[in-house]
Amino acid sequence: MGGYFSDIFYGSKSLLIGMGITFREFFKPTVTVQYPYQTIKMSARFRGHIELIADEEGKPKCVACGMCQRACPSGCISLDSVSVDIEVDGKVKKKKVLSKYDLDFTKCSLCGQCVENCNFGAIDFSKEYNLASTRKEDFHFNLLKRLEERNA
Amino acid sequence: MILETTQQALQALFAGSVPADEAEAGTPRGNGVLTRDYKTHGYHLDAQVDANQLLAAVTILDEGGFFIESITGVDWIKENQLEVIYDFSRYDFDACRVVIRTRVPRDKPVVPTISTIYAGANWHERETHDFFGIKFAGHPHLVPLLLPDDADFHPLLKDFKA
Amino acid sequence: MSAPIQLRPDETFLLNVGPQHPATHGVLRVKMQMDGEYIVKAETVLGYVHRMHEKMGENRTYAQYLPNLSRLDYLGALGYTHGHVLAVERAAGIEVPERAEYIRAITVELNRVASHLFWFGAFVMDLGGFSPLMYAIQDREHILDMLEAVTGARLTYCYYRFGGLYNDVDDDFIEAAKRFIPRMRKSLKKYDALVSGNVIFRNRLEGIAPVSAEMCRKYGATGPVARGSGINFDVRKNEPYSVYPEFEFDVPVYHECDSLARYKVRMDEMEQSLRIIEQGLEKLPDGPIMAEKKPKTIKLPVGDYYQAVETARGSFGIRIVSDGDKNAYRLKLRSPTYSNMHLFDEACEGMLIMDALAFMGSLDLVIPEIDR
Amino acid sequence: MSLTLLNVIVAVVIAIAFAAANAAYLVWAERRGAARIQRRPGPNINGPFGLLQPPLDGIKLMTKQLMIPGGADKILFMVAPVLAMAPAIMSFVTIPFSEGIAAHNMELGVLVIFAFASMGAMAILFAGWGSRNKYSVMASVRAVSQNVSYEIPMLITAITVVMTTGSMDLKAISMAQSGGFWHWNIFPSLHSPLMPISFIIFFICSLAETNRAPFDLGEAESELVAGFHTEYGSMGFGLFFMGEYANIVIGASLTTILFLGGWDCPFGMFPGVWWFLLKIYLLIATFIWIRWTFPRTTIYGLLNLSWKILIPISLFNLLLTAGLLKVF
Repeated sequence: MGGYFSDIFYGSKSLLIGMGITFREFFKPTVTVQYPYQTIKMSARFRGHIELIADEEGKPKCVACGMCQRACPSGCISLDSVSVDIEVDGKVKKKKVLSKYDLDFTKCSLCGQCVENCNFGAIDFSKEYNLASTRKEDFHFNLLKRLEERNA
Repeated sequence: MILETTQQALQALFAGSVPADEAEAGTPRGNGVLTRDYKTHGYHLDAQVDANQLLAAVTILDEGGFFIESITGVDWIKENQLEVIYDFSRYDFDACRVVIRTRVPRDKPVVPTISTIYAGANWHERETHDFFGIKFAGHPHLVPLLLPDDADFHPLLKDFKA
Repeated sequence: MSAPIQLRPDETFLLNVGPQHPATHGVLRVKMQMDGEYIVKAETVLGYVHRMHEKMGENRTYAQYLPNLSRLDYLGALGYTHGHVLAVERAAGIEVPERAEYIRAITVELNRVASHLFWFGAFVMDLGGFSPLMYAIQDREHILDMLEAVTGARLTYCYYRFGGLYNDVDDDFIEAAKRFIPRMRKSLKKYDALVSGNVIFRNRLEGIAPVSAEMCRKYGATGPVARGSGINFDVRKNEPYSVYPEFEFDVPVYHECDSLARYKVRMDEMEQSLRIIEQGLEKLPDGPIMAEKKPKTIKLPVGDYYQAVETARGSFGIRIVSDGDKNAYRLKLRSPTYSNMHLFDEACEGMLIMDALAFMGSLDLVIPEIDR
Repeated sequence: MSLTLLNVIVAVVIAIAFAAANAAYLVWAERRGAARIQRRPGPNINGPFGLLQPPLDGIKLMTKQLMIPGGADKILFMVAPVLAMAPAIMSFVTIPFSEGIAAHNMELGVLVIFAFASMGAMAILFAGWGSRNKYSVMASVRAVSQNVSYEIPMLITAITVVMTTGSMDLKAISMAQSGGFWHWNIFPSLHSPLMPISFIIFFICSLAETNRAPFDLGEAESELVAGFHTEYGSMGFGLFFMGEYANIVIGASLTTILFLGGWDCPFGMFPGVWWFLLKIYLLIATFIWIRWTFPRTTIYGLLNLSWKILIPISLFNLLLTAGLLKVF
């Protein structure tokens, strides 16, 4: 019989403790970010989709060696290059120039193998995260075009 | 301690013969018990048994208080064999991981079920059946588990083409 | 797929829990034969999110397989990638710098706390209490922020590399982690008062769904499920790997075997993980974070290799069978919840459906990890 | 005669409006309150403080198609939501909000409200059975057994109050407590020293009667999907929702009248409808607060609570009160 009443007593006490906690939480400030109206800054190492890095002249640093393409687990990078004649110190030299750099972001798992395997520091993660679309094509990025747009 | 007793018990199945390590011999190893270097391989005992010795070997481990980690298969297509690998381990601090393997011909892949000894083998065997088509004789419910119900293919076979 | 509903003479009926059901936390389906609210027989149907990660392991190089591991268990991804890198390093004989191992241990433990926090919230939500989930998510958010600043991702990390790490941690991370520990301890006290002590909560779990130690052994249950059944088994202690022998921590074990014991194990584990993080931050040595001697393309010697690690859900094992190529010949993932979930069919017989679903919650299921 | 009829019609219209407005804005209050407890803002986009959310939700519900599951019992399926809402509105008619504000005062007001309240169980049973869904049936059976077992202690405590007052007229019960909070029934008196416990029992029972957490076994969204209204969409669901909140208001009103002095001011002056509303909304706030704090009980925990704790204690209280009334 004593157990009966002590059960009721301790049970009710535990319920009141719980209510006390939620009561205190009620008066604490909110912790949420009102997303479309407020945004937070992405951390420096945030991995968005990859982006080509430009050299001082605004040309891509990329030499089209294809290391990133080979390293990618999902095969989402495809690049192409053309040979162009350029004049260096009065001599005409053939040089590989990047002509196409497409990223299929639908397949990308953001593992970072491409960035890690690039010996020229030519690609890096962007900080973009506002990517939403109902069409697949919106995630096929032409990175060369994006670089030009950024330069402009 | 448990390592030695288990090794002796398993060794008794082979009348004391010790097989050559396949990595050294360059050929598929024969049945028998090998001790492995834990540091590089991650397990202590490696016993290859014949399919009909399997239940005896697993019973030894059951009586030794081992728990079942997993069951899986490997398709050795060059040797035209399928291997079934059983992993066992222990809950106590006497760390001893035992691997039991058995090889069956590819065209007749049948091994006895151990779900009668370890109830937990049920799903593992179903999964291995899904992926390799290995039949576990006596299994109570050998229908696809992870693959669709109507799956008639075995994706982890080396000659599987999607 | 399932047989049409037929009312048996004994008047049981078939109840389809899942694939879309609020309590299964993912696409898991359990066919339950019910007698009123009592379960007569249950059969779990898996495979709704099966992606054949093991076949991918045969087609990708070891490095390319790294992102796959974090897709197994999206709540405690780092533990799984840790298993993979350890297995390859063990086989290839790569020596990992001490600093890298310390950072791995710290991040894995942070991830474990995050995973347990989310489980805690979701479990209480299974029992009908919604607010603890929100409190748990707030604390988890701090961990995710920290891990994001280091790894660049919030859930599906790809941070560890063979021989070390993708990048080093900075002082901000160490500061944030140091600030986090006392805050988390305070929160744990709050959870204790709000949930663990609550009479309704205890009545729902105490003595419910007993899983005996023998049953755990037969099914190969590991992790908190085994430890809630009185089995003192933690891969970090039983088969020490990484730098865990250097840390002082306890393995919480409860002998009640019920849902409450499994709950308590996880709550205590969070405290132990905080202890490990604390010690790790204190002892964190300077030095490189990448092995100096490391082949460009990793090819493992012929043989098969096994590595077990203790993830948030139990003992995760990875078996690599190598034929000397740069891809694995066979790669097997031993997922802990697969074995833990297997218990459910047998254990839930004769249980009320609401107890069974609470039991399911106490198993801490992550379906992609079961289905792989 | 015609004036009385008109009176009743006006009263019913006002009751419906009051119930609907209450349901709508209690949802808003509940969502805001829950959000604050969980440290989020809650609905705050539509209108100031999100105050336009309830009418917009209403429009959304009304414009949706009412789906009837194949093989469902159409009549039961359609009747159930109406049956959930109608008794709640009917009960409003008898509740005196103040000395002069009551649609139709009845001498047996307590009895009428309990009679209507037990119809709620029928609505849930109809909904569960009619939707041809196993989850719904299980939930409705649970909810009915819950309602039945909680009606008993609730009635017994109500009878205790009725005995001390000597009337079943809600207005008379309320009037008997006027003149300062020390006259309220919640405080122990010579005739019934266990009144505070009665109040708690009554409060718990009204939580259970309205199927609110932690007694929301009829809904049990993490086990039985959404319980008896799993298959309802559109305004069918809307009516259940309104019925639930109307029942909460009635539960709070009844608690206020029986135990908290009705429209009486705690200091014995200026009694009025505002005091009544303040009291019921405070009680409803407690309902909300409890809901967002506790997990759900089990069905056996719930029945144990009723049969092993609430009923014995309330019976003991009834006997004690009866004895003391006889002695003094």
